[in-house]
Amino acid sequence: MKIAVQSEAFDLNAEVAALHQANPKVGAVVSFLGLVRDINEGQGVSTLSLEHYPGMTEKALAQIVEDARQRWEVLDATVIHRVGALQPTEPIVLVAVASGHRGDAFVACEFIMDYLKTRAPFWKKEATAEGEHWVDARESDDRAAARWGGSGK
Amino acid sequence: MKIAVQSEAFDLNAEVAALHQANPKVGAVVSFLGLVRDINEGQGVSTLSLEHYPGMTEKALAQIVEDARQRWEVLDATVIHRVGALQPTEPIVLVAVASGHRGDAFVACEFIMDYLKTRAPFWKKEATAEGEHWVDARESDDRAAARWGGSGK
Amino acid sequence: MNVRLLYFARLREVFATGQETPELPPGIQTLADLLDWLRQRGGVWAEELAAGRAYRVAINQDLIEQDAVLHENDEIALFPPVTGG
Amino acid sequence: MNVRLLYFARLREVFATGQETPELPPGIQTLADLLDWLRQRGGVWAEELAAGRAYRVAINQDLIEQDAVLHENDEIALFPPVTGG
Repeated sequence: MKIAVQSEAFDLNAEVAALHQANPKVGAVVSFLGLVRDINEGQGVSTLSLEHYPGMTEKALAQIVEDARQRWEVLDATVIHRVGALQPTEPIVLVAVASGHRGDAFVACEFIMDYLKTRAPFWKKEATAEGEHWVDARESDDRAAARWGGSGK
Repeated sequence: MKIAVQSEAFDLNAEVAALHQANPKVGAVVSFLGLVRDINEGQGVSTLSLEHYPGMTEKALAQIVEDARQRWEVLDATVIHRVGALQPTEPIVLVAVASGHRGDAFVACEFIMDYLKTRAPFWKKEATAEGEHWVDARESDDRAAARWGGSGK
Repeated sequence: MNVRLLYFARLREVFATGQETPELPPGIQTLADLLDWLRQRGGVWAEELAAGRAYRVAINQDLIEQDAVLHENDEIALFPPVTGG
Repeated sequence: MNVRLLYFARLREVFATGQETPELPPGIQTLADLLDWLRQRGGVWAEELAAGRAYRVAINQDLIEQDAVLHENDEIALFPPVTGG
């Protein structure tokens, strides 16, 4: 299991290879890559700044991955979340799950993302030509997490 | 949309980057990587040979991707399936889906994989020290495809 | 009517051929007729295409789930359930 | 009792501080007591921590969903609903 919070970009090839190359029991790797969207629809370049709670972040992510392992066959998993300043089209987050079978890999990866969205202490601030603002949490993320049976808060 | 049937390996980084780098509306890319498992549990090295139906394969994959686009927000998608001889831990198939939101990317990627497993004309033959045999289709794959509402055959 | 028949994977091996382009007798109009005609060859043909055996049929590269009328120059493929991915 | 209070993101900005290490008055034993004590500061404290406002609490880096007894040297963090990923 690899959990990382970092400002640098990551190498998807290397991360996915690390999950399966040494383990011939891995039949499926499902990866989620989250990217900075240009939510201004071209009205000036926006920069996203990601703040986090050092220490708790890693602990929360490790707990989410452990929860996934309790529910499904997870042979290995990697979660990397970037912090600091990010531009549109840049990767923010990678969640990759290796399993023997695709069903487990898909569901565990989506579960980890849904919980990360509602339980991992990261906050986004957007800067545009008009100024800065903190991004609001979305009800849809609470609903996505709640369907797994947890509180999702 | 990119559909490819090839014997060569593919570059996950390049394929995923092609789905999102030029389009700032993409907020999520979900990728499925299918790998050759060592189903002999170490009892001699096995080689997998993949046969396909040239022409129909590409047509079937394109139709599956089109079906996914009709159901969910799919901004772009790539399906690459390898044929020929493959060793354990080698990638067989990549399905990657780009969307604005993660829910659509996850569900469309899984849908494409489930349909590929039951509708795209590929066949696996396994060679071990004991000889060769065609891999049997699995009931679980039919059930996985059937839950999307199609026949899955 | 002339059609092109293709066989893949295990069926290709068992039938010992990957394709043929038979001229079908006049009475053969549908896929069901064609399958009956192939079964009448006996041996592995009767065995592999027997009722209840798992095989798939594509006509002009589309999977076919029920009977269909055949047309001149159709490409008809018979193969085992697929196992890719 | 001495505790460490941390504030993140919008709350850090509104409270104009990222952390403090107050000595709590003797009557403050639970998280609910602590939040009341903070609200009594008035202004942005009363406003942001009012009933019905959306904020989250972590004690010693675990999210807390209900009241809890506090202990010496606890690390208590207040922050807005998270927006990572």
